[in-house]
Amino acid sequence: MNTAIYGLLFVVLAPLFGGLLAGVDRRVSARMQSRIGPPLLQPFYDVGKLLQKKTRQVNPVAGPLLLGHVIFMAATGALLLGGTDLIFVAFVFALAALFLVLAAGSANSPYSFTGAERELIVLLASEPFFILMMAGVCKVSGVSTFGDVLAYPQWVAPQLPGILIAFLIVATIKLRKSPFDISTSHHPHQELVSGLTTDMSGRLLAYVEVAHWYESAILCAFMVLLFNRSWPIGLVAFGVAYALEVLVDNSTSRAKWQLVLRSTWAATLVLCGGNVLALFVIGR
Amino acid sequence: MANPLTLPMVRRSLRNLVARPATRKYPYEIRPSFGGARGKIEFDVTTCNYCMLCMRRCPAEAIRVSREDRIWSIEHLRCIACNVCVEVCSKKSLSMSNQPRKPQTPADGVDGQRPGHEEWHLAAPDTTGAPCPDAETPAAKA
Amino acid sequence: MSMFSRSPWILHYDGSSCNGCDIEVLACLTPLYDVERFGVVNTGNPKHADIFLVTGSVNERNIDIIQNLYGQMPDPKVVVAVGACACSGGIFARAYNIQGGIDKVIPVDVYVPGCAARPESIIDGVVQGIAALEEKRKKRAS
Amino acid sequence: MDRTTFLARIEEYHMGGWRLALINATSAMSTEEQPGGSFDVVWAFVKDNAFEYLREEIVPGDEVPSISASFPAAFLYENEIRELFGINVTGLNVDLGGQLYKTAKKIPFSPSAIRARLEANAAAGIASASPTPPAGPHGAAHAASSPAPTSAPTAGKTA
Amino acid sequence: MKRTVIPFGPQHPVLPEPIVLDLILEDERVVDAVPTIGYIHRGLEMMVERVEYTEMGFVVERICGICSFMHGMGYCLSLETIMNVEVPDRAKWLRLIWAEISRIQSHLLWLGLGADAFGFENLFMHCWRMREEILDIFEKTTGGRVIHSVNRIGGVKRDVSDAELAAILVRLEELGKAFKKTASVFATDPSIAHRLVGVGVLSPEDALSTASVGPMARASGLATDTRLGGANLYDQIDFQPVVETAGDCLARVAVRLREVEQSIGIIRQAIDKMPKGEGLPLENRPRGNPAGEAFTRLEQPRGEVVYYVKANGTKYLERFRARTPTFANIPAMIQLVKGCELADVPNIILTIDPCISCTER
Repeated sequence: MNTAIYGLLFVVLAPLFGGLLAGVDRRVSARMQSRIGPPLLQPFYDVGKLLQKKTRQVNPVAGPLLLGHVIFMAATGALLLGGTDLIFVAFVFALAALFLVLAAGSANSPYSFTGAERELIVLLASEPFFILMMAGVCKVSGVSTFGDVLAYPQWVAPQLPGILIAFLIVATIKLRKSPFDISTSHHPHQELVSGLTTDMSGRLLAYVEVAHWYESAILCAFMVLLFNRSWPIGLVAFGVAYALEVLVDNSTSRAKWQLVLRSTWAATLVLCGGNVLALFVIGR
Repeated sequence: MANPLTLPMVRRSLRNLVARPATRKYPYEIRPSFGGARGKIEFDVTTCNYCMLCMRRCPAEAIRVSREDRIWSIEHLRCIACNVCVEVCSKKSLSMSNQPRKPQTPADGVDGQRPGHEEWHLAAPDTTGAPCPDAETPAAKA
Repeated sequence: MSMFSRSPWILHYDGSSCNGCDIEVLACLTPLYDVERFGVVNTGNPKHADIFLVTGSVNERNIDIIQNLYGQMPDPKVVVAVGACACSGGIFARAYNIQGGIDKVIPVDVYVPGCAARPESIIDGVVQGIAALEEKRKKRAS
Repeated sequence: MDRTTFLARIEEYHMGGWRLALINATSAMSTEEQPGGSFDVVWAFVKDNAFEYLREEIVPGDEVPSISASFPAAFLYENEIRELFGINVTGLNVDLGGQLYKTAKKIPFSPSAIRARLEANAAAGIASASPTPPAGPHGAAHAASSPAPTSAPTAGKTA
Repeated sequence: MKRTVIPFGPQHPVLPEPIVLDLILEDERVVDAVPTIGYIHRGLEMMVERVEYTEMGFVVERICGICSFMHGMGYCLSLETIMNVEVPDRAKWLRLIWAEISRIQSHLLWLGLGADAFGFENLFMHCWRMREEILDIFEKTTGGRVIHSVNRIGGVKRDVSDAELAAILVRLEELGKAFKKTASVFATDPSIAHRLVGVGVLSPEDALSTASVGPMARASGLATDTRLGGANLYDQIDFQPVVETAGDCLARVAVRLREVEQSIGIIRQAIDKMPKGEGLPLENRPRGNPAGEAFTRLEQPRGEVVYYVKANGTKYLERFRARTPTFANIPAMIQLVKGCELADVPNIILTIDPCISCTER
């Protein structure tokens, strides 16, 4: 039962990884803006404080839904490393994100509601990508679990160039980076105040933060999946991708939702669809 | 016109990443203030002749002078540091310090006064006065 | 030192200020002062905030808004009044539509004097606000 | 005021390509002819570097026609003088219904409100302008520096 | 079609100041906007009842902390006109220099806020860092960072030595070089173009009918600039108003970008032309009380401002009125917001460079 232990390890270690990553991100962003920036462990301080703060429940469902959001995010990673079918993992990942949309949509603030609508739009834009990515990985390797893909003796990445490029674009959405941070943003100076999280306070906001740490860790695991033969190379690839995201975040303005939808769909359809289609045509 | 592939800010972001941050590490690093900077009003009770001109000219009505009670008081939280009282004072009892006043908490209010209230009085009309014992002394606050 | 003193998120509201203090509050976020060093984030959302920075005085129309924003902030929370107007009404205390300082409608924990308050003073005020926040947390915990 | 000639003169400015610069009211305190006080209203226009204004004396209760047919942007000024001075402006294109400033005291700039404030100040011993305006110098200065209320549009000063 | 009402303000992170626009949305498109102001209304015009005319300048200065210098100057100019005071030459030149420096300050501030509104945090930081240089100059020469309190009726209170002026010019020219690079970001960045080009287009006809002033009108092709009237020594300065023709949000940004460089040029000419020397007269203080009235027009960073002062021979003025540029630009803003998308609302509101405390006084 080796794989179950990996799953458990993910549940415990992923928040540490994600939180630290967020800390590095904030510091590097600050340096790019010629500031010093917060301490490295700032995200942990923030979440620690939020957990101690009084929570204002706007309605009875938001709390359970956000708890569901965290649990399903953790479950996505656990199932991935625990050896579940990759396509199934992609669906659970989508489900986890849906919990957040439902929680934000259940609040009666117009900002939160519009944020939820926008999140739904970007979810529709990004989810097909993950399913196509999993389909591509399965097609190339012929196996369908995380462990088996890692054990597959050949690199899968060279056969999936379109998916690698699209990954960068979709990760911008998932990591909530400018230009695609339309539903919420870490720099809350936008027309929707804090978008999705406008109505969440205290513990609930901490859930969203922790779920986001899981999300970063899951994306990292996906990168490792694509660079299947050596996990250090996968980690480095994720690091490079993340650094690019931070750089772009600091060098662009926020796009409008139409452009987000258009560019992610274009990336998914043309790059991923084309890539997977090519695999089937060549593989035949 | 804008070329979608050029992101002119990328270069600046990268350059900032390696350059020294512009941040001045206040409160660990304090820049000496410029000579003429207007901070807070300082009062010298020994030279004041209670002419009340500062009170009359203060646009914020922060200064109160009472000839009968021999009280000169200022609400620092109301003062707008416009420098008018310093300009009109014929006895040069008032001066403008370059340093702003430190933030106050409600507990800083002395004798039931609002925080930031400072007053001086002379015990008798002809004594060359020291600050009243219960009033906060400017030295202790600065 | 608890998490509270390391992660004070601020909410800024402009009561009826002249903008002077507002832009100085914003200047605190910019490279030269960079309050994010202390974990400060300008949230713009009362539900996320710990410290309520109010600039400008209270007029008839914004009483409800200030009370509302204060009410929406989850406990523990502190209020920092920035600038002469927020502390006491300042020069506008006698304008017909002005009621006075912020303490007329919500309890104020720290008063930052100045017209306009300098970024250094605002940082000092926030640091004092953090101390007040810590006290309130302890009171809540016990 | 004569409504038709006033609006015709405003329309002349519109046709001449002038830009609305300002509509301003001043409360004049009560005099013997106008015990309730009066308003001195100025409509000012700018074209290139020229600055001209029309001036009317309005008695409380007088109807002042809106100029929004010629100058749509006038609505903000007109709502303002209605709300702060209580001048009865009719025919606005955008009626904000007294919700623009929503001051604590209604119509704070009207002669009676100013008088009430000044009298309260005097009673409280606070130095402020006198509740009764000085008749002599005030009238003289007014006539010397500004055209008579019904005169033709005059070029004002640009400073 | 689902209709939602989004209350934009009074507390909103995009706007540091409270103005309320009740936006009526159909999905993400704005169909109507209802403005409500009054959250910052102090009634400072009526403070003439209690503040003597000599001190009223300090109240007027605090109409707005961004164009504070120009407000104080406008008030003093009005009373100087009424009281027939001849201001010493050097004081006039110093006023002009300070006025242009505050134009640079205001534009840098606005460019940062504008960048923040479309989600470009890094650019916001850049602009505000440059602005700190200007604030240093202000603090050194006037004693205050944002509220200067140097204007007095009849002149100015402080002198700036010739050496200091030369040093300021050097600093400004260095700033101008750094600014050119930042300006090129605004002009060439495709993600900025995506947010600003073709957004909130104001035609020249609409600019006139909505009575827009300042950069708002100049971005729509109207060459209006109060400085062209030549008052306050501008007749001795060689400059052309900055005009753009596109009328969209990017054009309004471009006007302000070019005006920063123009102002540095004006300051250079002014330092060149002003009378040199130590101890020149700065203040010609009037005696007695004012009687009469004056309209004063000035070109503030946000556009034309009109002051009206009426004095009745006592030490209290009868009426003071400031028609500020934002007040004049609000009708155009409301017109532009109708029909745009929710994501464009912050850009449109900010490109008029709103100053709500000016508007409501």
